[in-house]
Amino acid sequence: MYKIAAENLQALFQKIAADQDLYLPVKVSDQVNFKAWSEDAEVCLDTLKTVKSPKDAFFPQSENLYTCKKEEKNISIEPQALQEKNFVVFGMKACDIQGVKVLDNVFLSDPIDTFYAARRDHGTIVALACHEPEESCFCKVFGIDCADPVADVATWMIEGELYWKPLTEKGEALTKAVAELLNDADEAKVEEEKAAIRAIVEKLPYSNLSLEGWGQEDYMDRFNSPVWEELYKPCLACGTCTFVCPTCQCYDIKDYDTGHGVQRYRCWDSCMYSDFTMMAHGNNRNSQMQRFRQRFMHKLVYYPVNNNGMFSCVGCGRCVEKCPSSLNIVKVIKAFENQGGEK
Amino acid sequence: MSIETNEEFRPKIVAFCCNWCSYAGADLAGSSRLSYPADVKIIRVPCSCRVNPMFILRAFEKGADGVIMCGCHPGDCHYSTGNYYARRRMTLLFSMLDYIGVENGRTRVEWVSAAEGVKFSQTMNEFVEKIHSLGKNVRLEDLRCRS
Amino acid sequence: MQRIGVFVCHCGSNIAATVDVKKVVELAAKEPGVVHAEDYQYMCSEAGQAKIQEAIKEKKLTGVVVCSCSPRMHEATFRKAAERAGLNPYMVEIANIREHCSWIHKDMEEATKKAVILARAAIAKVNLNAPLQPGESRVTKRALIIGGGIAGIQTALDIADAGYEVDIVEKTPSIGGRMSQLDKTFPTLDCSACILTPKMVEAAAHEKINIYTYSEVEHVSGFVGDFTVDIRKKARSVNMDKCTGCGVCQEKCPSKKIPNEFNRGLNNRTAIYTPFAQAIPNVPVIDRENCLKFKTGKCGVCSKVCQAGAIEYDQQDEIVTQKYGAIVVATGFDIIKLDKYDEYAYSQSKDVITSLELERIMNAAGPTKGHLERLSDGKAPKELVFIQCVGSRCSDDRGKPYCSKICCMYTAKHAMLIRDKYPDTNVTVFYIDVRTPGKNFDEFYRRAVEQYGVNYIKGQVGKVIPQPDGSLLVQGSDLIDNKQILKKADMVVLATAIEPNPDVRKIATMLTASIDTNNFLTEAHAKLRPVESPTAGIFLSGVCQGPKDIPETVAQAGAAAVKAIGLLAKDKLTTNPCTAKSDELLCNGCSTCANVCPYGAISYEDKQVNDHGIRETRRVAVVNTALCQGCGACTVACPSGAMDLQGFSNRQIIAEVDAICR
Amino acid sequence: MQELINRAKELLADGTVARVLGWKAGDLPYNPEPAYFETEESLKDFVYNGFCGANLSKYMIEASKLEGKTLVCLKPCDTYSFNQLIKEHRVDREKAYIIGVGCKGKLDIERIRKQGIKGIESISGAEITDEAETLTIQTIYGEKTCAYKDAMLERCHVCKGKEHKIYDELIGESKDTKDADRFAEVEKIEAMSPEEKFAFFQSQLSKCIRCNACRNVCPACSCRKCVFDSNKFDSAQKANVDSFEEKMFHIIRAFHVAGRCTDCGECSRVCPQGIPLHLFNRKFIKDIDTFYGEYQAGEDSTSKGPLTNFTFEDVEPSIVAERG
Amino acid sequence: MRNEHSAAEKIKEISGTNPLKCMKCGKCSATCPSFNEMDIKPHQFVSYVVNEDIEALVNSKSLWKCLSCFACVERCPRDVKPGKIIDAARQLVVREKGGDYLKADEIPQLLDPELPQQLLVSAFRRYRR
Repeated sequence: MYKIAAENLQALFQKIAADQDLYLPVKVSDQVNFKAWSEDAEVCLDTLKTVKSPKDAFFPQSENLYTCKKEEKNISIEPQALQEKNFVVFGMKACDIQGVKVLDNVFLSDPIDTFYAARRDHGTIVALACHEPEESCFCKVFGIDCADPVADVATWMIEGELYWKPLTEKGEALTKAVAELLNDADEAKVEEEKAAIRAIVEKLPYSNLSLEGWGQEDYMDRFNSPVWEELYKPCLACGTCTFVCPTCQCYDIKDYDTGHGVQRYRCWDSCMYSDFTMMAHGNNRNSQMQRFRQRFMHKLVYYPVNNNGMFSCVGCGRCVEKCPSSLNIVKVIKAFENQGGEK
Repeated sequence: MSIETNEEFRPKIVAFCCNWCSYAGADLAGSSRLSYPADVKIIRVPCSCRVNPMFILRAFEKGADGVIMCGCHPGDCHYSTGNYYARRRMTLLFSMLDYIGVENGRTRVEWVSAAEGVKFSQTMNEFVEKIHSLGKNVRLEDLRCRS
Repeated sequence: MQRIGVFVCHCGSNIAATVDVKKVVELAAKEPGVVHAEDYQYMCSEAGQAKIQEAIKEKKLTGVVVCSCSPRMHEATFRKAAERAGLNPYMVEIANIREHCSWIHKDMEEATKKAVILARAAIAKVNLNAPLQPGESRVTKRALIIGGGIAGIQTALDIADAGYEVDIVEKTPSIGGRMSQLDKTFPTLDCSACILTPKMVEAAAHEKINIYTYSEVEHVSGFVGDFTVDIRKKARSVNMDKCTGCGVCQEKCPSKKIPNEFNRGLNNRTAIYTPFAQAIPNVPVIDRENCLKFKTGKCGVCSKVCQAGAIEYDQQDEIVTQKYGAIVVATGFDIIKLDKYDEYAYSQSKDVITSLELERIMNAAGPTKGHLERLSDGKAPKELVFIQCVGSRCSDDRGKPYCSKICCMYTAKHAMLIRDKYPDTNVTVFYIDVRTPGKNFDEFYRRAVEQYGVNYIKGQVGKVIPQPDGSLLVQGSDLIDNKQILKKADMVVLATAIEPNPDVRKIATMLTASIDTNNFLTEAHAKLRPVESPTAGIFLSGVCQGPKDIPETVAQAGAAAVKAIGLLAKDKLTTNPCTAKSDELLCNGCSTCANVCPYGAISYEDKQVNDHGIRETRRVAVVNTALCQGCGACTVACPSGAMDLQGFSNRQIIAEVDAICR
Repeated sequence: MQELINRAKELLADGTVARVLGWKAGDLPYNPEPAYFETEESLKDFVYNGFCGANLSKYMIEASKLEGKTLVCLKPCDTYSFNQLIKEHRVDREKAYIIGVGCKGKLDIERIRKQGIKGIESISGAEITDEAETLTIQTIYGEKTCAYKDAMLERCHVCKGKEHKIYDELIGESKDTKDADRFAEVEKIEAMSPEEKFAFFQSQLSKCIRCNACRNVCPACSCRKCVFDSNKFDSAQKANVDSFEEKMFHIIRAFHVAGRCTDCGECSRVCPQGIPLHLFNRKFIKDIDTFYGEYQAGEDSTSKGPLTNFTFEDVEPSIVAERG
Repeated sequence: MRNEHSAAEKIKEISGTNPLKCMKCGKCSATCPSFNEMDIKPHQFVSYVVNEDIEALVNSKSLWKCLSCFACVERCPRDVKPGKIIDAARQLVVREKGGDYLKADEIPQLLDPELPQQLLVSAFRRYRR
């Protein structure tokens, strides 16, 4: 266990950024999101939730897959280079780290997504414990301990000092690289902090949400439930929930005509959008109710069924805060809770 | 150095011309051998009111350095009222582009009648000169188009 | 994917001298969709068109791009050629590499580069073209003539003689127009009224011709073959059927001090009046602005003296709505106002007059009963000066940049008539050039000099100064003698520039016919279609299109009539297929498009739609393709992009933009 | 609020309306959601408080297709949107029973959070009947207070007024909340140099995540299929490339609603990245006012919009360059 | 020796006129008050410029006979402005004389209170650089 005073963090970031890219919560025009660090960046480590989750670091909202160059009537293909440079994501929260694990199940199982895999290989995650969890948080429901995040390095911000604990080889390597800035520390303060955090988590309104009836194979009753018909109605069909979510992994592949050829890129898609999974024959979900249901059935049923019970929601609460219509996954879970015996 | 690059800079300029007045005006400039820089490329539209602001943004996105729209003089529209609508649309669009920090010289509307070959050529010469002074459009171009 | 053929025209050396035609062929061939590319000396020639047709058949082309002159020149030619080879004509696009390229650029490399880009844009467009089918519309077999001067009368007679109904709308109380004000005509010196009156009578008597005098066109809607026109018949206050034309009312009318328009205000008329003796119809009107009955409610003399009981003070303006297949504009001209030409002292001296005023003075029915006299003191002038080009050929904002064309000849006429009738009156003409192209015109002018001794001085007058003794001092220059001339004159006549009737602007707007910067109506083609407006179904007769003398006006009137007859002879017209089209699945039914449509071509229907499985009744826009003229205003107004313009679709234009910016 | 519920029950009971469109209490103090109530019993969850900011006019597009009348609760500013939707034939006046509800300014939870208030357990002072000038907020981290005004949505500070432009009946009092100039922010930007303007919008728009919330919530963006969703146009993009895309999207969107936007402020309210999207719309409104005379979209349901209208004397586009 | 071509160009530049627009109507000469004292008449000015015979023009009597009344400028129907042309020719001469014309800072000490103010202004206008 090491520690570093908050006033030395700038030096720490400089040190890290000297030979790799560094992503961390930065405030731009009043909003905090994970961004590449620069000398003049306004770093905000005390922000609990960045607007977007940091999944961009591994699975960017838009990324090029390859470029076709057109010369006369010939077409040549230039593949996109994979991530080669090491990078550090600093300040990820436990829920978001769990989000990356959800993505891992999708992108690192066969067939492996090489773009994602390359980023995972080259990325080091420095986690930050949640000092003051908020009412929209419900990570506890998914067995996540925001007081003790598990990543390459775990850190705690306690009374103006960042406590630093490497947990993996990557973490050790990073620690070594910045060793000159770190001082040794004992764990007592950290344990105190953990206990304090856990005590707050207990008090959070959503912490005792029940997942009973979700994540089960026989889901047709739930699929066919009339509850969806009522639930979806306020939904505006925007993609806010999807794009702020740390686990949503759907993407669309599109071509952009650059005038000299075509860039094939992929970009996040949202199951809330009317052209989601649009195919030549049409769309297999052609009402907003169906698309709405898809989102939650996927997160709470299909995904856990296929991934040993791991839910594809991590309780970060971003959708709770950001939905323009104040809809969210908690309301969905509760709606079925109120349905009583129904699965 | 900067002078050198300036000399090399050949702007891409899109001119939307209505079929009845300004395209004919451009034809007249041609038959009167009134030259203007080859950087200007004309797209024929039936009326200035056919020009969707989206076309103009599209041109900038794809790397145009200037976009000019020509139509019949107010009162002379072949379709009576088309250029009046176009005038309002373009006024608002240009104002918006100015508002978001795009140099306002990159867009222009000029009313050119079928008899105004001289005006057409003069306008194009002026416009190209203006674009030269502004240099390359970097604020609206989609960087992907450079690759 | 289309199979496109690209045909690059040399246009002799018009294109080939500045554009490397072979290079354009080579590079165009590499564009996507292009399966054939060739060049030829003259694509518009029989042989050139044959090449296109051959390629269409052999290479199974689905699209054609011709790189040549302006589409305004030969688009129709190439489309017809393609159609003959079995290709939909709307699959042909033109890249204008002559007017927009070879003619304006000097550098071969630069011009070639641009030509390639223009070709590329046209190819990109054709890639998205779709075959279009023109629709059909009915032709109403009736023509409207706006203006009842010699041009309008002649056109009306010619159309009526061909068997079609014709209506003439004339603003003033009588037909006859400017020609009725003239005394004699050049170069024959025959009496204007003597040749015009029979025409007026013939028109009035013609069973196919209906004349609306004292009437104006109020509103025009519709399109070629099917115009609907509202005509305002202004209240004449005299019953046309009852009036016998006896003229007693005019004799007895107490309001006698109203400037007589027909005599250019040189004398007065009464409030109830016919403009001139031979007026048709010979029915007076009451000028309500000056009539005591209307101004004060008292009087009513005319009603009392009218034996026929024709006076109707309570007449109202009447709107007549009529359908027409063709409209001929014959609105004629007026002379310009001289308030910007103070140097000629027109406003200061009564003895400085315009040529048109001289016509009235010389006319036996005019204010001086045909005697040449000074308006100031009634004395016969001994020294007369004519000044040419007053307001014509001026590039400043005081006058008109064009030559008024008729002044040289009528001045020679005036000079000759005066010298003939008053041999002791000296006549001097200051001129810049004497322009006499026309049959027997130069001979006529030479007669004035050689037989009648008119003194022609090459040089312009700079100033006319009224003298205390009532004479006029004319300061001019004699460019041949290189002298400045000071000449005393008793009367000065100004050859004042003519301009289109000021009402033409309003009328052109109603007709959506274009006019040039001088307010002359624009022809569809300066050389090849001189009597048609670019707006289909609108024809031009007389001076409204450009300065003309009487024979030319009559000739053009006949030509306009023939064009109108050609249209009226058809039962149906094919319509422009480049019309707006609404995608009913995208349409919101918001009416925004209908709000901007100048033709009222968009209506709304509740329609059963199947939107990817969702069946519902929606309010959607429907375009009447017969009314739609294809301006595209609706396409931009439409927020959802449901409205698109066939032949100039969003995607086509965007493809052109992309191709140019590439 | 009780008056509202009682009236809704009456109208449901006597068959005047088939359903009620209002707000349903959320599971946190600040997240009521738009909801339909079809029975008197279900109205127990009905709520109308300071957090009911959502403009329900847009929901009436769908509700107009349903059998029977829908009782809809509209705040004064929402009625402008409703008028505009009538003008565009997107809602059916006959299908709506409009209760104009009073408004004393709507609250923005983001503004409360910006003041460092977190772990919210309860909020008092947000009820519509409360006369409180201050919100009292119980949090896990202790009790906090916040002036009502400081928690208000931006749009309420430039409120168009207390008057409902269309309604069948009115319930509740409204309060003047306007304390700022509607165009002050726009003018501030107009005064910037091109470089500053560009930097400002670049910084704001770089946050855009293309979630389309602004578009989907917008009552003027009522197209069945947006041009940005249609493959018919090459504008269909979901990319987030931080160059031109977002600018293009927002300019075109603002242009599409220009002359139709009532300045209801929903776009700015819902933007997850806090982009002041109203600055685009308000710029157009300001321009329209200066160039073509004052115009308020939604003031009535019949007048011609400024972009479907013209005068011969309209200013030329060169005015933009001339005024510098 | 003056370069005749560049002198002609200079006259066009200073006068801001295009002599090619002249249609030789003679209206300028018609009322010129100095006509009889001029060897080259106003309507001939343009041809000297067009023909680039500036030497003859600047050596003519007319150069100093023009009163700058601008009647010709006002009345010219073609916007050619012979008065401006001759004024420009005059300026050409004045400028070429180099040092022997007044400098602005020498003027105050030369001022005669009797001198009409208008004359001064007109002199400045005519002979300013």
